Amino acid sequence: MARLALKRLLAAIPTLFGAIVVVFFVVQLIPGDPVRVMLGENASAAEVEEVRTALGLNDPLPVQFLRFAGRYATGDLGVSIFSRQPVAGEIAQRLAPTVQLALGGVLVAIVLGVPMGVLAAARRGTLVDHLCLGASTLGVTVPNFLIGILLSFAFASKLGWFPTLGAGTGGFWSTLNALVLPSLTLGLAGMALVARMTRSAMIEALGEDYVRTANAKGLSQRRVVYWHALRNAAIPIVTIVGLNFGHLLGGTVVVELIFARPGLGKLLLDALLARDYPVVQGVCFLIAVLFILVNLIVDLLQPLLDPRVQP
Amino acid sequence: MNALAVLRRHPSIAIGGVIVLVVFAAALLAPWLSPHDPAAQNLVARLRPPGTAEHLLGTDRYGRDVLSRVLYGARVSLIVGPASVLIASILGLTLGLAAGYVGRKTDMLIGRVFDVMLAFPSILLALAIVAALGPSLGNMILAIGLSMTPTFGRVIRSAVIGVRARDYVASARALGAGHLFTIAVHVLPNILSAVLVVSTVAVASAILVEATMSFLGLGVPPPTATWGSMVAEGKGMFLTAPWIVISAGLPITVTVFGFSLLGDGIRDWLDPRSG
Amino acid sequence: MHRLRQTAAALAAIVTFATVGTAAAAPTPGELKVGVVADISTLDPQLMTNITDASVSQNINEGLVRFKLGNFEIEPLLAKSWSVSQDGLTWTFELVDNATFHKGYGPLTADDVVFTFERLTGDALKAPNRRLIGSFASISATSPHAVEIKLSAPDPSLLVKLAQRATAIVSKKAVEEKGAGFALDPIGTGPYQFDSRVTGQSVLLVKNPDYWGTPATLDKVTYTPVPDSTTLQLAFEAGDLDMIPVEDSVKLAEYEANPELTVQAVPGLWTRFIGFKDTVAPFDNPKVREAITYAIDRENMVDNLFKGLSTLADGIFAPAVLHRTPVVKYSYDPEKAKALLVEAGLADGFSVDMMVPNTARFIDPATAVQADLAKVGIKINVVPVELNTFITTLSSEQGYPMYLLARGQDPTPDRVIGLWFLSSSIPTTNWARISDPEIDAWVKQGLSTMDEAVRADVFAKAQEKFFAYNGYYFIDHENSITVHHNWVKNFVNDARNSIRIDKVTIEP
Amino acid sequence: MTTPAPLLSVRDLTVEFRRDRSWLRALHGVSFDVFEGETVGVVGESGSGKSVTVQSLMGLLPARSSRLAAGSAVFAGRDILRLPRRELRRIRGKDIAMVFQDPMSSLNPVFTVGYQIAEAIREHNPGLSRETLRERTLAVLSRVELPHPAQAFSTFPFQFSGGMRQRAMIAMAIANAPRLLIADEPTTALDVTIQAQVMQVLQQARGTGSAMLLITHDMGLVAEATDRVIVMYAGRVIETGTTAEVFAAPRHPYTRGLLASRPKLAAAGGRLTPIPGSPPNIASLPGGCAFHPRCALHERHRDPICVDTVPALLPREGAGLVACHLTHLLGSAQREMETT
Repeated sequence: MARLALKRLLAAIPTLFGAIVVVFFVVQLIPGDPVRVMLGENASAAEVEEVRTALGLNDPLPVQFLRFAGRYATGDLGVSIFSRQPVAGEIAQRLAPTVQLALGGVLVAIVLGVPMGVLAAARRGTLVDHLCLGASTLGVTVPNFLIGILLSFAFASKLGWFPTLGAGTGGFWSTLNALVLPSLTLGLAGMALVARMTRSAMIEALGEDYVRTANAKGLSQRRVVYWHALRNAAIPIVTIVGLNFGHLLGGTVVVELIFARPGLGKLLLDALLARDYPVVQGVCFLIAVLFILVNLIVDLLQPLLDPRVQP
Repeated sequence: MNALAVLRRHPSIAIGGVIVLVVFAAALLAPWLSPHDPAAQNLVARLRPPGTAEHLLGTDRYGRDVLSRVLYGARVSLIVGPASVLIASILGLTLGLAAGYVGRKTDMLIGRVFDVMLAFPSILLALAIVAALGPSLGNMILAIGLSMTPTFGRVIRSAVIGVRARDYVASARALGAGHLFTIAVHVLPNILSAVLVVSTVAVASAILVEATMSFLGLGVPPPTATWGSMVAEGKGMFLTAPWIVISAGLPITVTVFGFSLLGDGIRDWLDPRSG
Repeated sequence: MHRLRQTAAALAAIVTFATVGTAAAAPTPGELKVGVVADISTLDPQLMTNITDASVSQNINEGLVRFKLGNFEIEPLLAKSWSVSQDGLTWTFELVDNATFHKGYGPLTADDVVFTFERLTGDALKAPNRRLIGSFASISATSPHAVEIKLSAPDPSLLVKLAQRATAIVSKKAVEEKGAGFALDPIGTGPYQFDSRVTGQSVLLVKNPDYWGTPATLDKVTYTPVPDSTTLQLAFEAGDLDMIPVEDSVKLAEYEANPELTVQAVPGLWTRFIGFKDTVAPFDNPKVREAITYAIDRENMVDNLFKGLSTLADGIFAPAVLHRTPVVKYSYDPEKAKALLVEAGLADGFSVDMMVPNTARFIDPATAVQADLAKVGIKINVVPVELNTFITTLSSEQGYPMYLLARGQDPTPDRVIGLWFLSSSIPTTNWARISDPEIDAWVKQGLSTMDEAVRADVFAKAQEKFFAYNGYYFIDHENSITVHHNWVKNFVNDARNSIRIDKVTIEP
Repeated sequence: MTTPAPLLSVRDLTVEFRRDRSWLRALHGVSFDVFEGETVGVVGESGSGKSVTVQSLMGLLPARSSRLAAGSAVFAGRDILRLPRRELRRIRGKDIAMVFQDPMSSLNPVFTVGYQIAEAIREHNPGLSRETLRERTLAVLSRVELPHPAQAFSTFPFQFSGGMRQRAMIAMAIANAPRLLIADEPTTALDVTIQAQVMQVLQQARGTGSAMLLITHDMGLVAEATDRVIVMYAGRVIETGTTAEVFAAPRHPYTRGLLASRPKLAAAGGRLTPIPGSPPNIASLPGGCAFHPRCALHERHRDPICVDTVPALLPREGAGLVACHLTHLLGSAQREMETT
């Protein structure tokens, strides 16, 4: 197992390096100057140039890149041009809410998606099947910011069951409480994907001979479907959820905006709009690491789920 | 099996098809169907609620007729969706085919490229393109197309690997068929169903991405009416003028629902086993 | 069916335990909850550039002087009195002798003042607003509670500069001890002291128990950033926030009609305008610029689209700016506009791109202008550009032939008039490329004399002539608007939307 | 001595499958008995309804696309076709157990062999401790002569060969000492050398007293392993009898054709004599006796009765039954076949 993890990590280094290099240059390509934004429309050219030189932004690009690569090699993500705080600190404070949200979203997607998929597969072709498919498709068709507004409007503002904003005041319960609506918003789209994936995987599994054997052994319907069949269907489901984790991260930007949650998505968006290069590079670096970690986890899960796959 | 029988056996093709056709019709006939010029402003008649004969779906913050804008909005969504999917499928097809068919080094290389693109949040990629080239319909399509390419590429790559392992491909090669011939005759038709399914779902998500981009303020420039920008504009005043968001959000949902049903139906029809 | 019952039970569980979490959002006496549009990025006064940081920091770090509550007259603060030499080059400030820094960082002394100003201009900090006190020659502590500033040239707006955020006094001991950490654990002499911050969630200030001045009227102040306007409104209406800014005319009308809420709108230090690059066709022809001024129905736009959000611009500078004259007059006459276009040889109009930052604040007026100009044959396509790209390109040599923007101003015109009117500021901040020796002379004179009467006269002439060029079409001054629940007492809004909470109390 | 009551007696079993809107009949009133300790072979080409018969007995047919049109199956005094699901489950895997055709896919790939067998035991013997379960599983594994049972307990199906997996399936089936063991083409998917071993294990492992129903299209297997045989064609039983009788003197042209199509050692090099045509599609069954289009007798005699009336199952010489209008015209088995 460890050997596989090591092998995968080594293979991931080029991807990581590729991602950082791409990010460094793409951000520079976008016109706009962070110092000009910082000083606003009333700053004279001289003022802007002075601060740019002080921050080293006027050095030739290759020099800036070498300094950037050198710093990353030692694990130093640099300092934000705006807040002058170390980027690693800014990210660390926002990492927890985003990861909580992402996990919440995945949880919702699985808790709602899997049963729906199983139900649709078990009653394939009936009204229940079409209903489940229809409902799950709804998850992917309604824009998530619309779902977010409606949920926040109904459950938070009007009914007051949940806080209208923020990521909770620190305690476990209040954090969880503040996670419900955002996770639902993020999870609904994921639910559609998981439901459809579960349905087709389950249909395939239920058609297999070992299901007939399980029935012939006299096992209960629930045990046959939820244990023998689902256990096999879990293999493709886990892979799909893993693959789409990156896509899910994209969704957090919008959800964090609607529920005023601090998060990587919002930090990245603001940093990009303000051209705060170090922060953009830092966040992208972290997202790439998260992406690689998730892929690694999916790969490590494979042998556990499917004995035929030897590490 | 004649067309009617196909529709009867696969109702989702029928329903999905009808929805998509209706939306296409609305887009096509927009000039004749819409009561007002979608860009005509009337600041005095600003934010009128729906239900009046003059403005069936009410007016927006500039006093423009919401119904007309929804009809014209269909045009953009029906251009953005398929066009960006076209880009994604062409790029995805070439890269996916190369990776899946050639295998070994190319597969590794292209696999890495996909990884980097997937590791790169698609929002950032789209943002970079729009910020660099300016927000126009074309750039929006390019941005969405590029951000969906890795997904297409991956699906096609796995489909190609699946097909390539089949005996009929090996036998074709054994009979001396060239690579291009084998790909064209044997590989392509068999991965078509996978491409088709991904495309219909991708059209659905492309329309949503356009809406999200507009929501984040990077959408198609005014006064062009797009469903996404209408929802984005209306969202800020959701509490006082919910009809704007709903009249634009509903068509997005219906269209995307139509495309998904169509995709499901076609996949069931083409590849019953996976249904 | 069995499965459905299971999922229903799970959902019910989530909902029930959720209700435990939320207390009814009633106000808590002594605690003010302020909604703001963006999270703070730093609380180090010398590094600050945005409004949110400033509104929090003003309660923590104090300057030598400050503006009176609700207007821009100067009143003493850490400097109890001051005097300036005949030639206007030497200022001496007498400091209060009982001010102490928070959290036991000792008394305020002249050394702290000197340290603060040297820190602002020093190279180590690379402070963005370092040129604010560009006119300083030297600063020294003449006694433990007295400071002398020598200028290289007379600076009529020095006191206004000393009331800004960048010149707020910090504790030398605290800065040297905390280094970069100071920015998120500021130490000042203000009525409130920094308590804690949860990134993107809240900044909490608590009452400074041993404040040297009149004690703070609240125990706790929480600033909560809510970037999404709908969420901000939802939170406010649910009572989770006591006070929020208002940017939407429909919401404004709703809040004004609500007896339980109080709206305070004050013309802000902003002017929104359409700008032309006068050195490029067709805008190099004054008749074309003049034609445009007749073709735009400003009243309709401000009365309807921005009802209550802004006041018609009657001057280049906002009403609250010193020596500002009401020079802006337009009349809406589309026929005259068409006639002028004919005279300019553009009988059948023309089409042009208008660049606009991609936020509603600028897209709204642009869309309205687009419709008005279309009626006289001028076809505008509005090109929203991401803000950063917009400002960088606008202030470059290339610039934009036509664009829409707003200019922020200070209580005194000095800084902005120099950037806007002087030919030496082309192209970075003199976007219309107006180069007029007479205007240059008037402005330079106004900036260098201490005689306010002379300054008023020359600035008036400069504004008069500058307006006549029609390099800009001035639309409105956006109001600084805040709405709060009635349980928030004696809050006073001001033109800079600085959210002063000097006398605020909560009485549910 | 009075003949003992049959362990299983199936009467007029009629099953229909749904295709789109219409229902197609797959079994047309199948009746037969199985006695304690007896091995009964059920023979017929694929599509003759052999598997459908046994699967409907076990209630394994897809619920929504198949239905029991008529008939009963009394097993140990109860009609198992009309038992509620919960009751039927108590019998499945305990009193009646099945071994399926393809061992490669009949075991769940993600669970170990030992686990799947133990599961079968635990299902019908709740409350057994883990050790007892393990012991009984190991015992049953050794009865099917699987090498190193302890090791086999924790190996996964894909690590076994086809033969070993079929042995595991047999072990699972006999784990609860069923009174009736149904083997649905147990050797078809295996190569010849393994087939003999598996059959030998099947015979020996099932122990005395329990009955076996062996479904196959391998006449050789029927000859060696069964006491009685039932021949099915197009969803009907067309001939039954003791294996010896039927093999010696088949009274139905189809049975005769089946026996004739077997390769015989003696006549090495001779051409095989296949039955012309192919089994009918249940959607378009020929009228009367479903075999008539391929029947040599009908070919010669052209008697209309074969075309318009379904032959009833009547006693034949010896102890069996036969359903053929012209059985009396059938000469002695050997001579008749050589000439046609």
